[in-house]
Amino acid sequence: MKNIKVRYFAAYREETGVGFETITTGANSPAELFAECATKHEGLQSYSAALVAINDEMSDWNAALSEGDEVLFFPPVAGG
Amino acid sequence: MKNIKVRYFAAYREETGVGFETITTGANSPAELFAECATKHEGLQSYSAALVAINDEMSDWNAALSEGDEVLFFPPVAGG
Amino acid sequence: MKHFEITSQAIDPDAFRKQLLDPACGAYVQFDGWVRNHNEGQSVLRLEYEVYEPLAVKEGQSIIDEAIERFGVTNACGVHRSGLLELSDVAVVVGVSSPHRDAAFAACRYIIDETKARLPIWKKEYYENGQAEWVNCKHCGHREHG
Amino acid sequence: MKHFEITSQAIDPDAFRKQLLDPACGAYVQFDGWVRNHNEGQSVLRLEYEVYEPLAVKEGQSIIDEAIERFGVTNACGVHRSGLLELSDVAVVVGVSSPHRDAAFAACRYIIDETKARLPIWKKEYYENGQAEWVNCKHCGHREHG
Repeated sequence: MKNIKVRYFAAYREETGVGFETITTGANSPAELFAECATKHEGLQSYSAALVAINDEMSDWNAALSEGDEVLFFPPVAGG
Repeated sequence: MKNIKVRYFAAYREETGVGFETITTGANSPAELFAECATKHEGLQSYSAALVAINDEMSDWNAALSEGDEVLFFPPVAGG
Repeated sequence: MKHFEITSQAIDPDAFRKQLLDPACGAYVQFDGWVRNHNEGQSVLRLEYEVYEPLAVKEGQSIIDEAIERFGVTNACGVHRSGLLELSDVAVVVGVSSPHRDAAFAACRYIIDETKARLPIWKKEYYENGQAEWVNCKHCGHREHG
Repeated sequence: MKHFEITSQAIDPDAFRKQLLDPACGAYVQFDGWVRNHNEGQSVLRLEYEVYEPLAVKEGQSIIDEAIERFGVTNACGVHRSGLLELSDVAVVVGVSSPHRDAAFAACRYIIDETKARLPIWKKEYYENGQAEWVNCKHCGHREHG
């Protein structure tokens, strides 16, 4: 189990009702972590078209997570 | 024979040494008139890529000329 | 010169433009994004940009660098607002100077397109009917809106 | 609003831009043509625009009308200098506002391209070596230059 800091932005922050939380998790990737967060926060939907960053670097949904990482969940940006 | 006012611009004005002249001519079109002016002013070259206007309207080189018309010879514009 | 900035203050497009003046450049292209009074049939009263600034600045700078390299332009800059904006406020400005206009147009277009697609910036619109919505959420499977 | 003007006075791009502000428009694209310090390998010190104003204004207005009709933009304007200009002076400005940026970019590009191709405006460059030349005459068969 790892301690991971999670930050939610914009629509995700409003849907979860929190901007920041620390989670103790067995998730190995942002994708697994997002799925776990979605079971906890029912407003959180699929992450398709969303972006993820780890420790202020844009990341892949299947990247590895390490103890103490900060994971940023970005809903799709406004575009046009 | 018709009396035609002729105006030269930019390079044409410098090449002919005049900005304006009145010509009594048998020319039936701006093309014929330009050829006549080129025999008079040796600096005046081919009108390919040049533009012509009659009485402040853009014109075709083969348009008809009438007594008293003012013909404007425009060298090629600066472009790019 | 900072090439890409996020600001919570009103953007001055004229001051922005002046920092790009260059006697080696014959062409300057600027794009302004203005707050528009309508979107998808709704009357918009104002809007709010939420920006995650550390990554927005980093990614904005990457986009500027890409444009300079790809199109060979001389100078390029961008600035994007955060916070609450009113109608006709300037939301974003991109400027590019270059010896010739082909490259300046292409680079300016590239920067604004990439900026809108890649920066962690979210827009919430406030409507005349009292509702508010995170724009584009409707296209990504979210049913709930603030 | 006059849509196309010729002026012998310095152009103020910011005042120009403000006349195009419109709360229905989310996009604004502006092109500035600046006096560049070089051309085809020569150092340029200053330049002079000769303009035949009656036709330049008429043709400029036609180009603006064409762009509005063809691209469906909301507002478009252009202004071009006449007379003597120094390095970095603004020679021409074109601005287009529109609900969306696709049309604004396309219309702005169209207007500046057509302006440079169709308006009776001639540019004389003054070089560091003391010579002066009507630009582009070399491409049209003239051997003599002022």
